[in-house]
Amino acid sequence: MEYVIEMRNIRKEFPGIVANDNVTLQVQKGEIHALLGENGAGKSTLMNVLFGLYQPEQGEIYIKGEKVDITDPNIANNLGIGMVHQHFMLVENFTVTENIILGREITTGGRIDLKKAAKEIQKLSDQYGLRVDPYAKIENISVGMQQRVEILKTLYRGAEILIFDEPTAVLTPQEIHELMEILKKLVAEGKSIILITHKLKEIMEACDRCTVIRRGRGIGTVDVASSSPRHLAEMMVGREVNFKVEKQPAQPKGAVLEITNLVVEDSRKVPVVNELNLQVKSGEILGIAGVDGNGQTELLEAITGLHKVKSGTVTLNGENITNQKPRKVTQSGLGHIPQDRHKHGLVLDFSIGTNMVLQTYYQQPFSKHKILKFQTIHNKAKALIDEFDVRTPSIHTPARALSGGNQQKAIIAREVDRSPDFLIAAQPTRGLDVGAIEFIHSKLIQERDKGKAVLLVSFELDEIMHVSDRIAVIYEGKIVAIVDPKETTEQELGLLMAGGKKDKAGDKV
Amino acid sequence: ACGKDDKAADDKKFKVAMVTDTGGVDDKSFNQSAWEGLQKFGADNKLKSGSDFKYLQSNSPSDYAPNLNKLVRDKYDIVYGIGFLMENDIKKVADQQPKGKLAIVDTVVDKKNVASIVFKENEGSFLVGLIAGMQTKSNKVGFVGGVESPLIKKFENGFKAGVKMANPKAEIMIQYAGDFNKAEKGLAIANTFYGKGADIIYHAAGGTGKGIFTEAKNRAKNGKKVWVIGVDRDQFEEGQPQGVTLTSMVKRVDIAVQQVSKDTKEGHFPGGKVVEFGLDKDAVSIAPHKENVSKDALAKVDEFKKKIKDGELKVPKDDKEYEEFLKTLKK
Amino acid sequence: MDFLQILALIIPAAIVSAAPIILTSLGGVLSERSGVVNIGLEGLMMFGAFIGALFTYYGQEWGLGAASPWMSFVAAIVAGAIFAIPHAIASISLKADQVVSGVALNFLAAGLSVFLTKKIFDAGQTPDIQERINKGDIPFLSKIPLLGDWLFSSAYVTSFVAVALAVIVWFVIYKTPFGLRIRSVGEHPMAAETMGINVIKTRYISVILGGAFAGLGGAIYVATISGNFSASTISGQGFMALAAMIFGKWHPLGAMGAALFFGLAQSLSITGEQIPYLKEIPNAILLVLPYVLTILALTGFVGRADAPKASGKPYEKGKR
Amino acid sequence: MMKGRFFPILVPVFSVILGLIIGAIIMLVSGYDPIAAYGALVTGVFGDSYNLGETVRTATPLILSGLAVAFAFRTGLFNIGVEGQVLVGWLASVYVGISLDAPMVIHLPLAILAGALAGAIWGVIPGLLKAKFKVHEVITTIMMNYIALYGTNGIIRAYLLQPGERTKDIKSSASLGSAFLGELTEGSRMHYGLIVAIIVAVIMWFILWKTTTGYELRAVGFNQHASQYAGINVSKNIILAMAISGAFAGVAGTMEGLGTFQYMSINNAFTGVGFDGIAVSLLGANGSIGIIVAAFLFGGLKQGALEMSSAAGVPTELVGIIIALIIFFVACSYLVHWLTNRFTKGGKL
Ligand SMILES: Nc1ncnc2c1ncn2[C@@H]1O[C@H](COP(=O)(O)OP(=O)(O)OP(=O)(O)O)[C@@H](O)[C@H]1O
Ligand SMILES: Nc1ncnc2c1ncn2[C@@H]1O[C@H](COP(=O)(O)OP(=O)(O)OP(=O)(O)O)[C@@H](O)[C@H]1O
Ligand SMILES: [Mg+2]
Ligand SMILES: [Mg+2]
Repeated sequence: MEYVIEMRNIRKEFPGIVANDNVTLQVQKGEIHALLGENGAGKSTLMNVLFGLYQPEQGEIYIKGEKVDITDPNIANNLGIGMVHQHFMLVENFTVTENIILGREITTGGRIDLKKAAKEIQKLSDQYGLRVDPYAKIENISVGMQQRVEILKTLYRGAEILIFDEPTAVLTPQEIHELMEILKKLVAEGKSIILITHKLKEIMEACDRCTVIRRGRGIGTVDVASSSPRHLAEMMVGREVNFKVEKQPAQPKGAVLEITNLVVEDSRKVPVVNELNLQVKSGEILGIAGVDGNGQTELLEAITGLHKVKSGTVTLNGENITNQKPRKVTQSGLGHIPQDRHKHGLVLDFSIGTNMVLQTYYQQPFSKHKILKFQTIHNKAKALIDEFDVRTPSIHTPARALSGGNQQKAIIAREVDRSPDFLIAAQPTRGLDVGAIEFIHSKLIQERDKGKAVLLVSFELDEIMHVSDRIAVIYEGKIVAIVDPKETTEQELGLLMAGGKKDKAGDKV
Repeated sequence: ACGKDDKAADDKKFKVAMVTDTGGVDDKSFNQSAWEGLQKFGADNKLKSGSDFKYLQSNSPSDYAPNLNKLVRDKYDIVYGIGFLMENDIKKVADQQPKGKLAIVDTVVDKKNVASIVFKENEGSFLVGLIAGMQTKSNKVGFVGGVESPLIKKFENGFKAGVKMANPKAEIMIQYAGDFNKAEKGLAIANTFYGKGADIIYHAAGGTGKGIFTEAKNRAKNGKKVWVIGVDRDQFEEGQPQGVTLTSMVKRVDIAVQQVSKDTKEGHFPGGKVVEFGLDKDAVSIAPHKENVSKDALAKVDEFKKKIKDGELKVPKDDKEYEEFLKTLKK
Repeated sequence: MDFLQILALIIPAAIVSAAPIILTSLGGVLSERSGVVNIGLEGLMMFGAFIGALFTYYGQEWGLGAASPWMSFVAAIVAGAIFAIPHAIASISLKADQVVSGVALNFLAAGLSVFLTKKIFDAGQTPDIQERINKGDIPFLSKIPLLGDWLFSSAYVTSFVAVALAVIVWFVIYKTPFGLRIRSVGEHPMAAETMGINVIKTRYISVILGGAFAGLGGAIYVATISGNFSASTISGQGFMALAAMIFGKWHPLGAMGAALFFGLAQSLSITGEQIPYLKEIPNAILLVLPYVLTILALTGFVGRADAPKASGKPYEKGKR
Repeated sequence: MMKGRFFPILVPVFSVILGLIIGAIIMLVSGYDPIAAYGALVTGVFGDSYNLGETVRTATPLILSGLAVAFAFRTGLFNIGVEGQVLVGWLASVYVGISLDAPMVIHLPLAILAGALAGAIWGVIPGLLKAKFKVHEVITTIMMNYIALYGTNGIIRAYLLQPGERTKDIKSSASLGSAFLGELTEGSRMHYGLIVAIIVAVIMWFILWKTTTGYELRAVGFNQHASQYAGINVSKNIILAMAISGAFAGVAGTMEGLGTFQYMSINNAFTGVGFDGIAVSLLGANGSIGIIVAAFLFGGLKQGALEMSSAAGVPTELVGIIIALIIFFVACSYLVHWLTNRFTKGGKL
């Protein structure tokens, strides 16, 4: 049988690690082929080899039976391979059109013909149902649209084989649903797809076959139809995985956080949080469900002091913290696992040990009379790294060199260890593998059981449903409903999140 | 060993050296002139360049002291510091090396082992001022200085006095660029002066003056008759090919250096004295290229040269003297 | 002097002194737009000035006459381009810190150009060049009332060359595929690479082109203003060009505007001494005026400017 | 692991050697005798105690200007304004040195502090504009340089002028100079400023690496968003960083005012101390010890160059070329990395 892609015995090394060790991947024409593995298993590496960004030390690649040598992405493009990268490859201050035509510009008389290009893009986007605004700048459009731009980029280049590296990690449920439809449409047109995802549900729903990698080695390929999530997870991790979040019923007490009539404006003076009221009680996990762009980010920033409040009040432990400086808010008993771990969570160029005291370096015992006590800091960092199983060669390793999962664990360690009365967890498991997710969920529940209040913001409905004790639905800057997860279905929740209007699938430009 | 050295000293050659400021020996200004004097002296006395007579260039003001020190310790019989900027360093070295003989140009250092060489730039500037006053058609002339200092003030006031002497009605524009090395400023100032109707500009502005020549040449090329008066050396070449150099005020540092070296060699080192060089010694004068200067103006120059030499006329060198000069003029 | 007269004095002078800065800042724009910071503009300009003086001199010797400065421009463009290569190699291929490499370039230019001058002419400066670019009235345009006097009378052709080049660079950067690629490489090289663009090559071309522009800027300074080359001919103009580039927000026309602004502020301060009333202001205050005005302009209405995102960062294939 | 430990030293040493070799080649090609030239260079530095003293004197302000650039770099700022900060520091220290009457224990520290304060103010202005108006510090510091140059000249001319286009000499109670050091070095202008410079180097190391302030400054330099998240006041730290950097530069100015010259003259051009500081700081890898070593290398080369041109007739510009080459090679440490990697990996990459 001829495969549209066949990667045989690929080996790729990085200094000190073998990322791919004798991996074989065979993709049939017209199928959606899943690639599954833990964080750091080598999935992205394998795909980057296929796309010509990395050169393998060993192994061969065949496209439609012909042996090829993909030394740079140009060759991959010419072979009809397109890739939607895990971290988007978009130039932020370019327009959608400019991003798509980059490298294959349409010109009239030496000058880029944006009109003509936009027309062509419109045609493609109509054909596949990939709605984009050709003249919008990337920095102004939603993540979902950015992803559609990425897909259009590959289609514009006439790709027959599309690689999606964790496309759903950053999408809302609605957007994921749309994406799956698009994938199906693409294979119906005869294209072949490789899909990397940590979400077994998606694999079960959309994929035909699945190849599993563990620690750089190929474990095997299975027919999805004849497999189960449990089986896939076991193949991936090498042990049994517990899917059900184990937790006792919550025993909520008094309100720790109280928000009344909160109004927050964005930079254009539009109120994005509008007369919002909310309470989080000690001993409960309150989940916030909502489509991206309904004021979640601004709400969290307003609570934490990173964004100015227009009106209304926020009280924490009875103390008014409205428009207080972040430091003051933190001292009042707030812990914050930020949504963007690279932007807010870590100073990537500091060592991981140093990052462990980012919130406490100025307090005793980590410093005294403004002098840092390194011995204490190191001991603390070591203890946390052990307790939270952060995989790092040493506490002196720059945070940058850790994998995303381990970076996330480090942040959680830091925030949880301070034992704040109120903990914000924003997208805490985005992009993490099932093992890591399991760990983080259990930590959140542990905090709850200690009597802390936890506010969980997530686009993963699964996560919201399983971890929260109560769910608040946010829509257009307001809490529109508070529901009990045990008495609600995902469908009902989805409806509430959409504000009752179905066409509102997160497409704010 | 000492005795031997002393004995050898008699038939040993007389050695001279100088320290330039940051301009270097080819600054087309006083460093170059001084070095030419030293070279002439060397040739006259059959000295070897680079050992018997030489110069050291300073890359920054902090190099003056080590350079002077080095030369004195290398037993040069007289060491010149070129420019008033070295005043303090000369003092210091003179104190440290009481046996060394030093000389400074353009300022006065009151030390027994330092000879001070000064010029009467005001007298030379007076002469070119006369020419400017006579030859201006618009009755407007300009003076551009580099960085303001008493030294440059001598140029300014001598020039102004000359102009007023020859042409009491003439208007004189004055501007200091604040820089000796910003040609674009010179160009902009010249543009302003010529634009306001001046037809002759005298400059004492070093590299900034380059811009003045550039502007003058441009105007000349477009058929406007404008002039520049050069400074320090004959700047006839700078005015070519359009020939915009009217004349130059030449300051003969070379003559001074030769003179002082010769005196020193003959045992008359003018230590502790101020040696003044003016019209009398032909150390300041107008340049040899005279083709652009009118006969009348030349006659006037000769007339006043004599008056100054005879002491009949005292040329002002600072603002106060100039004020007084103007009063005498009115009478 | 009335106001119009003052303008007629200030504006042409501003344009004259702006031309070298415009060109050099365009060089900066090209280089930094591709993601390579260039502190070495001063050095590139200096080397261009040296080559400009040298080749005009030889042009005269070889009997090229009035063509000599133009030939020197070509030579300076080539020399600037070549002189930018070490910076390109260091900061693109060898992943050097771009600021360090630029600083080294400045030292190298200062040392080498004067060293070579001494070697060739046995003097610290080149001879004065006879053949210059000369001011002249631009036919027809100089007849326009007011504007003709301000902009097109007794103006240097090279000033218009500079302005024209600014427009061309703008067109290239914003309207052509090549420009799109330069910008993409300066913003997100990894993205560009996945689109099949050769990041390394694009950056080399941009840096080398940038060197060519700065070299031309230096040569034009010699041909239109200083008339020869010495160690002090280029003293700070390259840094002003760097400032103009940032002031202009890395935009070719912005950089041009900033350079003209500097020129205007400079000539205002110079002419100011000859204007009644302003005359009374102490000289020192007029001298610092251009720089104070620049800071005020930046604070008042220019404000934030973001450098191309990837500028200053060496690109390593496959690095995250 | 040996490679790892010695690498930071390996690169500069390698670079200096390479720079000198290429310098020699240039000399050979252009007809100079490199052996004589380098001989003279060495004599110019170590030949006698006078030269040695002058080398130390040249290096002293460079240590401080290097530290000033480095401090800003460490906090994510590029301070090209050291030159101007040196000038205002110089003037302020001289002013205090002239106008005050006090015993040395008070007068000298006060004069140095005045210089530091003036430099700090000169640094704060760009810092403030950056923090409040997001104006790029590179432009403002360039502009501030010119304002300092013409401004200090204007102030001297208007208020402090003495014959010789300069201020009065400072009183001996404010002087860093010393008869003892002078005698020791045959009358060189070496002064006690070296001690000040070393103290400042220690201070910089201490602030950056041992204090919570340093932690904040570095965090802001690397990631403003994360710093804000952690409750660090970003604006305050940008301003503080520029203030400290400017203060270091101001102290570099006091080395000229209270040490080398003991007065300030009207400057026709920039001193170069600030621009050289950029190179020194980069050469010294922005670290205290590295900067001290680099300043001595720099000072030695500059001082030795005088002798090189005097004794061997080689233009001093050649030293500029060698310095440039050394900086280039240091910048290209990747090359050295690559070579050693290749070597240890047996040619496989
Ligand atoms: N640029 C790189 N430099 C060094 N090592 C790398 C690099 N990229 C990947 N690796 C190594 O290769 C291994 C595989 O990484 P890869 O990104 O392929 O994992 P992954 O399976 O995509 O993980 P995830 O699910 O988190 O995306 C990592 O554990 C890492 O050690
Ligand atoms: N620059 C680098 N140098 C060395 N190792 C690196 C580098 N970048 C990444 N790695 C390695 O790559 C591995 C995986 O990194 P990667 O960023 O793919 O993790 P991830 O879990 O996919 O995170 P994310 O969720 O951010 O995608 C890590 O184990 C890390 O050690
Ligand atoms: Mg991955
Ligand atoms: Mg990942």
